Amino acid sequence: MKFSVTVTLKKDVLDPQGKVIKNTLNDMGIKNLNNLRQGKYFEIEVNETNLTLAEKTVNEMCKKLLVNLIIEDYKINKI
Amino acid sequence: MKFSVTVTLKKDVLDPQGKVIKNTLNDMGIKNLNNLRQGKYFEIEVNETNLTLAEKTVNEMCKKLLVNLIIEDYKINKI
Amino acid sequence: MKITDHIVEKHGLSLNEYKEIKRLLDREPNLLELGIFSAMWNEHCSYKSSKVHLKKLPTKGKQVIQGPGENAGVIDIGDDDAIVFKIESHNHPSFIEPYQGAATGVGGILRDVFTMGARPIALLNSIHFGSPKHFKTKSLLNGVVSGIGGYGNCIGVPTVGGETKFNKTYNENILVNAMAVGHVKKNKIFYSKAKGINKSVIYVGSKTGRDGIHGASMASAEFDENSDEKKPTVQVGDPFTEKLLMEACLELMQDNSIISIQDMGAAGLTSSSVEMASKGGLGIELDLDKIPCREENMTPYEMMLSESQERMLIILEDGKHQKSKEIFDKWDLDFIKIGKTTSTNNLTLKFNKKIVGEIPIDALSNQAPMYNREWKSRKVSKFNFNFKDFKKIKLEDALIKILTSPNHSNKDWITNQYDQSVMCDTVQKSGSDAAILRIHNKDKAIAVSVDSSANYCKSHPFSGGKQIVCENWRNLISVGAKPLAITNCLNFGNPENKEIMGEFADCLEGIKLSCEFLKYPVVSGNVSFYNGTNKKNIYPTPVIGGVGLIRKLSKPLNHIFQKEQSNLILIGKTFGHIEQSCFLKEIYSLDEGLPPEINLLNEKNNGECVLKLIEKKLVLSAHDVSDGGLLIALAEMAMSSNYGAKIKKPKNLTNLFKYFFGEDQARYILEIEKKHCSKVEKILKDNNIYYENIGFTQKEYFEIESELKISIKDLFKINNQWYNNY
Amino acid sequence: MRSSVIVFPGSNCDRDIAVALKKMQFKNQMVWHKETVLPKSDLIVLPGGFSYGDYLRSGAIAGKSLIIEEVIKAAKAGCFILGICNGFQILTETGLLKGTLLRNKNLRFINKDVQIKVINNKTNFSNKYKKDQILKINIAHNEGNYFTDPSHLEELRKENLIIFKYCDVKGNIDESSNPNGSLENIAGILNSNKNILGMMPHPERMTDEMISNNDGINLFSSLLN
Ligand SMILES: Nc1ncnc2c1ncn2[C@@H]1O[C@H](COP(=O)(O)OP(=O)(O)O)[C@@H](O)[C@H]1O
Ligand SMILES: [Mg+2]
Repeated sequence: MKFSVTVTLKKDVLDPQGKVIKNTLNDMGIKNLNNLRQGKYFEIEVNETNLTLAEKTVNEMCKKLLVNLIIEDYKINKI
Repeated sequence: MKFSVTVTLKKDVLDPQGKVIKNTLNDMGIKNLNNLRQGKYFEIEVNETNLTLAEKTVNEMCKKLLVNLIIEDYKINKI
Repeated sequence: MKITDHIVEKHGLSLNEYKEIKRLLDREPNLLELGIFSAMWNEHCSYKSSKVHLKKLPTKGKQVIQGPGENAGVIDIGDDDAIVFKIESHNHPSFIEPYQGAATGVGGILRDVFTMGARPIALLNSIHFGSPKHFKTKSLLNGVVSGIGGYGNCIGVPTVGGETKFNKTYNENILVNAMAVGHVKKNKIFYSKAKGINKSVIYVGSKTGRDGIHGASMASAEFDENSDEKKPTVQVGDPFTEKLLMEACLELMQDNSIISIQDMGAAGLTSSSVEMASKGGLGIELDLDKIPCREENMTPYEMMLSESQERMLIILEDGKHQKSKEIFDKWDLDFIKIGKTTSTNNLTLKFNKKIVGEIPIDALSNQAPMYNREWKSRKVSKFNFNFKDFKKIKLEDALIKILTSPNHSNKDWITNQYDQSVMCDTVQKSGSDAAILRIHNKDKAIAVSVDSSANYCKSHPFSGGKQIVCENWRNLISVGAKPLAITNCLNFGNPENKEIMGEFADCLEGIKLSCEFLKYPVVSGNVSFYNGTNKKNIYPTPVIGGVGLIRKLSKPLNHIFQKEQSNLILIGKTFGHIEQSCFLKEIYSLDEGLPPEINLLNEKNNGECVLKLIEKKLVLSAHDVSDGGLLIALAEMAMSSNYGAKIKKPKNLTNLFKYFFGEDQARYILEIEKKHCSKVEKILKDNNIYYENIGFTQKEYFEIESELKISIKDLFKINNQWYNNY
Repeated sequence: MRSSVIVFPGSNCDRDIAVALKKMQFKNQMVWHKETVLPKSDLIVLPGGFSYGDYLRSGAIAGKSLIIEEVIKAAKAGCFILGICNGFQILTETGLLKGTLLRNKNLRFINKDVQIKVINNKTNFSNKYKKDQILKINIAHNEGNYFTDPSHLEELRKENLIIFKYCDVKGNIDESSNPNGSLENIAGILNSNKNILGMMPHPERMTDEMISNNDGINLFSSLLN
């Protein structure tokens, strides 16, 4: 079973990377850009046919390693 | 209008990060993990009400800066 | 599959070469075998167009432990210490994907050095970009610099020097040359020559993926509009795995388990196994089912031609498997027996229990084609310029214009992205004529520098070739090191073009002469042909990387003024050679005429005498005079220090601009404490050295008598603008 | 004093710190990350480098290694812990120090000598320095941009837990003397118990006049004090 995980910085956490990318895009002449934040993305394949169990495993991975819960939020999607 | 962009490494391109993360999760005792690949994620807000135009702008950003088309693929989603 | 002419050409082989393959095999090759031939016979691996010329280079000397032909050259620096070093190009991959291309270039050259048992202690690079105005240049610069830094910083080897040039000749073909330097104990050097029959062939490092298949052929093919098609061959570097591989290999090298070892560079498993067998006069048999693969369903063809990075091949002594494997287990790396040495003199490939390919090793190596390509020397371009025009500009304006130009701006923007201090032995970082690295736990040091002069080499390849060796030599002398040996990376256009081949032959002739005269042998190197697009070739750009020795390190010497009121002595004669100068290029956009003449006798005398003065501790600071002439050299010394200088105008001056911007060779500026002047002058006279007292250092201002006066703070600001505003 | 330097795969300043500790007469041991017992130590150092290639987040994966459990135990028992550069990042990932280190504001790796000011010299790591002393020290990192939440920042200020701040040659602490975008120019912080120090600059690189200067020496001699 395959899942995607998106990890984003919490709202009040500074995103230096997003900021610089946004400025660069502006400098490159792209208009209308209001805001840009960068995050991480994972594609995870688990060997498990039961959706609940599979999701539980992915959730465990996020909590234990993939996500720094102090500064990041995350979302899991089946794909 | 708000979009998400997910950027993933093309098939067959080495993903050193994904490899190390996967090994670490295995070592931490997480079973059933078949595969893990890391990518990038962006949340982009454009000041544009026309969907086609908005999407066109985001696409331009991807091609010009966000994505390294030589080794990466990308997907745009409205959110 | 039937091999058609089309398939042969797709593999970068000529139909004649294919005929030769059939003759050597006495049959038609299958596709796997054709792929292996194409990898081994391409320019990158076989040096087929360059070999005849390379043979002329001097490669011997009592300091040389290993000359060209191994993974890297090795020189003796006294006691039980040796230095291993080499430079290599990664031009085409870096143009396609600058970050990964440059990063894997660094990774590759590091492997060449630690394969020989040496711990890498320094990285350098020579990077050449197109015009800053060209639309690709900025992102290429960004990508290459962060790729070089990304790899070196992560692995923890300091990047301490290099050169960065811009010239429109590289608009469609940048140059990225990386040099690595390592330290090894003389009795612990490892070579690639296989020995013994039935010995285990061990694969270590990363798994094999579909990266860079046909990368080696790509590096030897000209770019054209279709080069987009070749894109998926880009390799991704993994410096973390390389760090593990390096530590694991160095750990295994502590005892005597390894018979021979070779990294998998261009043409991966193919070239590494063939080279080991060929040097040992043996055969090698590989069981491809055992190759650790990253992707599913990889074919023998893909496995043999993959250029996945961070892999090595080892021939292991009997009875050492278990203990050696434990080391690689500790570092979480694959360690797998994939074959054995044989007495057949063939490369034998098995897959699914069947022999899928079998080629005589000799056919792949010694029988590879060698061409004495036609060449002709370039006609020298005429120089017409009306020197009266000089009157229209001011010395100060010219100085400022040069110091704000991309090629002469301060490079901190680049070097601050490289960890220069890790390993805690960097005595002199980049920014000076040469970097200085202390040998760990000793009080001796080596100096390293890389140099090139594409403009000189373009206008007169022979003089240009002579000049770069001398300039490199001077850079080492200027920090008080005795130059020992060089490595070279020869970046040229299409060798099938007579004039390009002429540039190559003439440059090499020049390099040879200087190396011979200065007793400065070549111990390693790399040739990169086919740099160009659509028949437009780059300027010939040989790059020289030199290593020198500082026997007893005390206070390091550099080009920074140390005191006020010390005397400035110019060593060497100033004739005012202005053709091909940076002055004419930057101010008048002229690049005609001849480069300065090299007088090897003066070069040697001046250099050796300067070194003597430095070793006697009579010199406060020193700088060689090169690109930009006397005025730029003086300004560089002032800008980086807290002192300025006051310079006299020469008495019998023919032309102010020629004097201050002329690029006559074999010159140095020395800062000498007043009390030492008479002693220094006596030594100079005793050694028949031409010199001039040109002025003295002073507080705050950089001054040329009745011509210009600028505060050093302003000079510094001027010189630091360009990169930050680009 | 007995010290232990933890070596992770990808650590690359481990030898450098070992050399400095030896020079300062520490009895030092190198400890591989897969070990499960820690030799008796008065000081544990998490060295600089790129543990696990800095993949995922710098310090994150090292923060999960076997030996870390032991480091946490020792820390709770009052042992001195020094995290330099990547070591600082590991400390924040394990929660031994609060806050996090984000990408440098210019998104580039930065290696250069900078100035830092000793803000608190009444600690076991800084008692040999003068208050407000300005040190010249080398930094080399991609992620040194210290960030934390307002309440923790308040705690850092109140409890005097900020030990070093980036400044200029004259000692001015402002945006132009902030190399990486750190909150309030923070270069190094302590935990509330003051036995754990995390800092981005490399004191071990400043213990040899031939190479640089001696500004890092007093950090080690403070510990011996
Ligand atoms: N890409 C680079 N990487 C590291 N150091 C560099 C690079 N480019 C230039 N430098 C450093 O900048 C200084 C000036 O370079 P250059 O003008 O080529 O010196 P020189 O004329 O003495 O050879 C040298 O110390 C050199 O090492
Ligand atoms: Mg020089």
